[in-house]
Amino acid sequence: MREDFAGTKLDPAEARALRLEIEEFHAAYCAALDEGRIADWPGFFTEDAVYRITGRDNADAGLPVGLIYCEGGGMLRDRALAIEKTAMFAPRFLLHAVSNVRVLGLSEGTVEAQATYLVLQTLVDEPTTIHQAGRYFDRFARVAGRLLLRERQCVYDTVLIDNSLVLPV
Amino acid sequence: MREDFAGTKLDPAEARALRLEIEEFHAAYCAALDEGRIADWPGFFTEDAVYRITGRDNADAGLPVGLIYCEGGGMLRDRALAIEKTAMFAPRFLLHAVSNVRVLGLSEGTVEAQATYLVLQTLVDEPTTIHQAGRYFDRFARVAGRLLLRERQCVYDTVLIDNSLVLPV
Amino acid sequence: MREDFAGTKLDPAEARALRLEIEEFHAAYCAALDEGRIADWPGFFTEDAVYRITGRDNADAGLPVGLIYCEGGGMLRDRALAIEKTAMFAPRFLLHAVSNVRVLGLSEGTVEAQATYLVLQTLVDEPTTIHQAGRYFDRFARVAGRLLLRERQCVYDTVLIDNSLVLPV
Amino acid sequence: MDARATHGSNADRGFVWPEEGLARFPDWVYTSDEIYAREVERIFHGACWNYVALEAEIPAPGDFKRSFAGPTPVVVARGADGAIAVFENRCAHRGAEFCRPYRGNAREFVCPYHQWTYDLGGVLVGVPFRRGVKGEGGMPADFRLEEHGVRRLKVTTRRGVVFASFAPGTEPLEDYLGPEILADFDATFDGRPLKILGYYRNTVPANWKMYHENLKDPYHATLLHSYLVTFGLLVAGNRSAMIVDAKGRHGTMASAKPDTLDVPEESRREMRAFHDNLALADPRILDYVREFNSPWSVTMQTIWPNMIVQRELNTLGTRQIVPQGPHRFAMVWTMFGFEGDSDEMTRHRLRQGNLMGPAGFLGLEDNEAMKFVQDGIAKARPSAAVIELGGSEEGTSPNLISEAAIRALYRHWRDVMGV
Amino acid sequence: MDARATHGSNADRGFVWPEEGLARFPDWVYTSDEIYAREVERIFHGACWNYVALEAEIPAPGDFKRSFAGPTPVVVARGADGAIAVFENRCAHRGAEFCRPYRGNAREFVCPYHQWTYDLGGVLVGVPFRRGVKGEGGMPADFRLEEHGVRRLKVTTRRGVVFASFAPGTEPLEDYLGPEILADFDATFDGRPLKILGYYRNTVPANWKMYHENLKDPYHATLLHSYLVTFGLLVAGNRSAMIVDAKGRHGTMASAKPDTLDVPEESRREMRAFHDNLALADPRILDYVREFNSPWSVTMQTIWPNMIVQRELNTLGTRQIVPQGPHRFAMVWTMFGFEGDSDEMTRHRLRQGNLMGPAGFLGLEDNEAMKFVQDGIAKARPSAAVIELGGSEEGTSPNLISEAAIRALYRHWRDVMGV
Amino acid sequence: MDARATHGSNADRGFVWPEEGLARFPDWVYTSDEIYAREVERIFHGACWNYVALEAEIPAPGDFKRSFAGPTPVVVARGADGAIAVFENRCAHRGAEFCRPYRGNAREFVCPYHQWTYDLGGVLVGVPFRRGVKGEGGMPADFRLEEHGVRRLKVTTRRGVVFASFAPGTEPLEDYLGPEILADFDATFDGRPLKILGYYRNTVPANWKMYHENLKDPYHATLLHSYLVTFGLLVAGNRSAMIVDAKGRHGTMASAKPDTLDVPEESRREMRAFHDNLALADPRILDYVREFNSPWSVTMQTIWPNMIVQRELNTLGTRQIVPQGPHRFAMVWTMFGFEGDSDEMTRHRLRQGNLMGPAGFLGLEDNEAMKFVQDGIAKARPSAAVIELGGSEEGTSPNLISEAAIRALYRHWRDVMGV
Ligand code: FES
Ligand code: FES
Ligand code: FES
Ligand SMILES: [Fe+3]
Ligand SMILES: [Fe+3]
Ligand SMILES: [Fe+3]
Repeated sequence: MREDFAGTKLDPAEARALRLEIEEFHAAYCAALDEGRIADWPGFFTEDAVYRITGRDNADAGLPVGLIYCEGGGMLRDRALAIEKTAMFAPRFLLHAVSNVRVLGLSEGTVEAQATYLVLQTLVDEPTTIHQAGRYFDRFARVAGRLLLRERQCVYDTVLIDNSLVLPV
Repeated sequence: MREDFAGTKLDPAEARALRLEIEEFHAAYCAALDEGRIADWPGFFTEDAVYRITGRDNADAGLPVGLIYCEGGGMLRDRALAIEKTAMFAPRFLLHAVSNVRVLGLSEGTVEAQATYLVLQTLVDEPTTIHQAGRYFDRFARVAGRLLLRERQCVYDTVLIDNSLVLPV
Repeated sequence: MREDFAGTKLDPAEARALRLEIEEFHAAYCAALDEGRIADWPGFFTEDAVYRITGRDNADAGLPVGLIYCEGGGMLRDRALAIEKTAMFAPRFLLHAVSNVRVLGLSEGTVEAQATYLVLQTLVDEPTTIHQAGRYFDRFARVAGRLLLRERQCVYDTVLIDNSLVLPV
Repeated sequence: MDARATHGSNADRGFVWPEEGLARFPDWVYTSDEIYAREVERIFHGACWNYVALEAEIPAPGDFKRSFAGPTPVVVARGADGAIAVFENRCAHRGAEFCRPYRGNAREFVCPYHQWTYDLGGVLVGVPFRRGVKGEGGMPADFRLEEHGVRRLKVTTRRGVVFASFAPGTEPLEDYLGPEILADFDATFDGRPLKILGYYRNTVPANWKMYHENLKDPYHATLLHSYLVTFGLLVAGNRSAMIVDAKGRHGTMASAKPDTLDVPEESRREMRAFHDNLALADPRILDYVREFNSPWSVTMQTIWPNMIVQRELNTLGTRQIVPQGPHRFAMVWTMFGFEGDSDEMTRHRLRQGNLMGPAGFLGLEDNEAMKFVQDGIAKARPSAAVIELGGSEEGTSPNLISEAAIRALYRHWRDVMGV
Repeated sequence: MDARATHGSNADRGFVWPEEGLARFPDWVYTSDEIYAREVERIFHGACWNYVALEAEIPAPGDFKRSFAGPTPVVVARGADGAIAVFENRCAHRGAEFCRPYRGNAREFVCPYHQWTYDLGGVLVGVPFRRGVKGEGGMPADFRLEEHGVRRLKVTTRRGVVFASFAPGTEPLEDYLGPEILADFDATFDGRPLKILGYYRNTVPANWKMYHENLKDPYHATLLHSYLVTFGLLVAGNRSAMIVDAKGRHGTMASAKPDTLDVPEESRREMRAFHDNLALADPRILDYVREFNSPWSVTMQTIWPNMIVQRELNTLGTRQIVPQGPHRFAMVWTMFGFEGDSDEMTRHRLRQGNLMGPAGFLGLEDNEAMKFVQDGIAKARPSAAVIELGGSEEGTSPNLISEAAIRALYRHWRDVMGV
Repeated sequence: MDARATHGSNADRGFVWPEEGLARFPDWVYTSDEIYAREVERIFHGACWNYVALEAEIPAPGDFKRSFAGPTPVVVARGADGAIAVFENRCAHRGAEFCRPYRGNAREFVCPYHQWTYDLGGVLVGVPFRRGVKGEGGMPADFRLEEHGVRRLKVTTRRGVVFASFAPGTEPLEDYLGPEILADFDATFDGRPLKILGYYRNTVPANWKMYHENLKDPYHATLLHSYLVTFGLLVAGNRSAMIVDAKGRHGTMASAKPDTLDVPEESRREMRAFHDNLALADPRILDYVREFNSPWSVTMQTIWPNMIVQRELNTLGTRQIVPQGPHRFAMVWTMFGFEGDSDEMTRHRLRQGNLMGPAGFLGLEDNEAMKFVQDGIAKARPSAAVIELGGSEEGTSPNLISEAAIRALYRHWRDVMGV
């Protein structure tokens, strides 16, 4: 179980540097969502990226459906467009908090990493709720010196969603 | 949007070192509050510090009111004094959890940083609740080698407060 | 109160390196629990380890009882065995999120550290709840180059437990 | 809920219908605990077919899933002989909800509390120490296992869809649905074996009937769903229909994707939702692969009291309504394709899935809108909804600008509920 | 809430007042769902003026805010002509709460569900496809937009404060408040244009009437609020008054800041709250800048049924009570200064703001104390509060050690409630 | 809760017992708000002894703890004279729950709202400004402090265990418990001074009576608790007994740890729970240090209505049931050893503590099982539990495979409840 400790086959120093860089990535990514800069969101992905949000029940059963399912930058941008221009939903405040970042390894030039996330939602005149708790299963590529998501699988424990999920995770 | 990734105009290595130092600051700051060492709290600020807690609705509208509003060390110490000596409130356990620390830049010798915080409150014979979720907007100064808050704006999403907020955030 | 800032008597660089290593330990430890690898859990402890979960009410009053109380690797393994083989409980998803890691010092070759944890529980067809919020009070030993827990005291604020706690924290 | 919930006369209870008749729906239809208790008794536990599963979810002997018939937890299991049984998820001994996981495979069901054991049909086959120990204790000599199984529901299936009823006398499903509804039901479930793609689950903080109203309300689709309109999937004036069965319980909202985006000026004027000059970077999501023998590219069927059949272009699914009191219901979405779909066809269905579900471009808007309605009626002074679109016509409507299907549903509902 | 909530005789319901009369308040006053339903019907929806806004919040045509009249969501909007309208936040069609943000500016209100459109006065001005499409569907020919606007409330304003009533016959505000209350109301709202400084919002897990009692209870101020006493802002024996209107509904708790901290030995003995030798590091928070034409440095006004006017030295605000059942209410605080305040004066008001609000030195104590009371009465054996301070006197009281104002309020309340 | 909760006849309320008598328990026993309200009135607030504390928790004068008598918050305090008083945690003035911390030491209790002051016996000893200020205000001349203390409960103690009753006429504890129960009670509380080891607190989402049933149900222990069986602590056929008092209220589930693990083949067959080839790495948890004058190594006593005495080998504790409506109760566990225990003996008790509590190998299973039962009965069609193990015998049972003790309890309960 040694690898469970370092959580990686990488040289520990390299793994740590990557972990710290990924933490900075998460902080910037969440800030874009929490500040409502949804148009910036597709920019955190490579053009060939796959993005999916699905329940842990589906993930455990190997079922492919996605609450949100995007193949490539076009679909990511279309999701952002719909949220900004066409979608009707009540005003709300959102916060995304990320912890427990783990770098699991390097394969074909992409970094595999995981993290735990919380989505905290506050509707007008309602309390703050844990709208979704889950884990990121990420694959990062380095493009022009910085990390971008080539794949993000958001697997949520909160199988029973409270009404709707209006922003990506 | 590049700056959204590094989240700073600083040299990345310097930014990372500051981020790690600020994380240690947050951990110590929260420990003081969570352990009830309220008298230590003003010591995390410079003597000319401004401290404010306000709702995201006020912050977004540019309204100046503060749930707590302190100008300078005297008001910070008076707040601590009142909590210790005069305030009547039910016993409770509090935990402050900080994540998503971002260093945004350096200006006039102060470090600008943000973070996401959760305040978890537990009253006697009641469940633990998310009492407040929000973000810190901080400006740090370096005094005698260590960071102190010159300004802390706590902007909370939890606009509808559950009864009362007895400790600073 | 200076030590409150560095949170340690260690050389700051050494303290930071330890803090980062401990964060990686927590991430691996939580992943084992969240992925249901309960059999791996005892491997995070030394053979002479003490493990206890207790309420902050007991801890504050110096009362020794433990919700879970293990002396040594045998009891840790027996707990894991019972969970896997004999215990009856409803299926659930669990997430453990750790933040606010503090390294407090080095004494007799063990590292003293603290952290804040959240246990998020999701039962079938029920919402995600904060099942437990608390703090770790840890003592780590270095064995064969990696950190293991010689002592973990989990002190929870969530004194009023929702029905049952089925996994260790 | 208290026993008294269903006592007392309507007048005593304040359940007086407005004199305007079906042009008005009073708030208590959506907010009363007593009305809800009566709905459970007379509708979900009455002579109705509750949708409980797709056969493809439990293909093999011993496969089972947790499900609900109305608010009531049930187990749907396939026996060794391949037959499907539906029974209450409630132990006959002391009442434990013994089946806890979403789904699985078992040889039998063992209640964890005292290990009473049921076969895959819910028949009690074992009571530990039934004869006691050393001849002492145990069940009475006249205790018959066969008299103490969990309560079984009447089961029927059609084209791989499983329904259950608490009432032995419930009419055959084909009669229950009627020919108008069967036609489009069979068009979607066209005989190809289903392939489960996955699930969504969500709650909606609104009365369960609003979900039926939403899908018997073609008017909203052209107005709430800017996405549909902006990208040309649906505009008032499309070839479309709102089809209702003879009793007014069920419905099919049907439309045909126009070959070209051409919104008549008349409609543009009416629709604030319409945005010019917006285009999708990846329009594959709007592709319609003609795979059904139907004039419609979209059919949304509401099957009373707890099922929706979604055929939205090529993204397919069933939805199960699980009422949780007057103010909330849960929704279980089962998304599927067909065995033999190519990888690309499966991926097409998944991409198109972004339209529906609690994060879907359309789905999230309906959920938000229903919350708005419940918020509005729960705290206001007593009032009533105004249901006058299409005048007083009831039932099938030739056009989208009518509430005839909703009125038809409530004529039936009032009849069953006695209000 | 169920229709039956207000049925049945008081005796049947167990609503029997103790024989001691107003010296006792029974628990059910604070805990009964039925009493609450009756309060909403007879008080908040009755012939009362509900505080809904300050004009300074919506200075320009098209400005609006979400608000509440009792528990009922309303919209307060300023029309093109500058007139203010208040109407239910409930669409006339199917009831959606259509206005969702805290505040904003709009030309009209469009309900998201089917885009029925209302002008800034709540008048229905548009129903999409009202005439149908291609002559089919749509509303009946005799459907009149003007008959289907959202329900408007009667509106009145004074000195920039906006009130609304569901009852057309509600007496003029000046008569409603009465001269005693008007005097201090006008002293605070002295004609200078208001400048909004911001908002606090919180819930209190207690019956909404306790907030009125708290501010009709000068006794508690000298005992609960150690901060006031310790730092000399208020001591029993201060120049002060508890003023009540003729009907007993409204009140003004007034006091004058003493020029010197001088607590008479008699009072010290009584007040455990008193701490010697405590001093503030930054006493600016206690400064009183004389800006009002009033003998009082502090006036806290309770304006029945849902408003508090706070003039605590120089920190000013209104508070709106939003009842949410017998056991909980929300409180919306609107803090303000005046146009033309210097930056330093504004900062002084902000610094002094630490006294009030849900984190204020005084405000948090009141909220905690009210929770304690609801906790105490909700789970105990049936009992009654003892309200005997000041004997049986009712109404305005010359001194702080009296519950006369509380008794006066409940004489009125019992009369309206018929208990 | 509304006053009406206890009105109306049983038939009107739907409280009709099945004709099978005590062989069936209908759902409303566990789910009705009205039945719950009646239980509070007739049982917890009636002629019963509620367990409230151990003397060892409050050894010194001035020591106090927050506790509950049924659902009602009380304070248990030791006076200067060493006497223990129990009184409602509700201020006589306006009802504040004035005592907030789990426990502490005080000279007197001061209500924070207006500082009415009570001595350690709950007697009102101070009302600030009772005579007013400068002769104005204050309480009426005829106000007697002694008439306005908080309500005191009748108190009795035995072997360091403190009980309280709201009914002055409650029979002496020894008569209340009866000789069968007293015997094992005294075996556990054998005169050695107790040493508090700590507390667990948890809620259980089930009706409070299910906890009594669970511990009057030896049948479940051999089936639910695989740990017990697998590691040989209990097997059907062990020397054991289910002892019930004459009235059927209280019970003792007793067993003797077998000297060797030897599960008769007959039992193995019945028990799915049984796992061969499992062994503990650290079997110290199963050690039994003989320290009690009793033939039993385990006695679990249910003392009506709110106490459990746990003597599980050497891990000892009391449990207090705090009902919170029909669907939930809280459980407060007080774990103890004895003064003079060696460090190793204390550590042995702590290690063995892993068996019980909300994370205990046995304790968590009981809590999970009770949730399953409430889940099962709350949403199903009306039904009834089948209570036929041991036929129709009631009361003490010679063997583990009987529900005689549960039937005896419900004969008593029906009598008190009048259903
Ligand atoms: S409750 Fe199911 S076996 Fe007893
Ligand atoms: S509900 Fe408002 S337009 Fe239909
Ligand atoms: S409520 Fe306790 S002193 Fe007034
Ligand atoms: Fe829709
Ligand atoms: Fe006050
Ligand atoms: Fe048990």
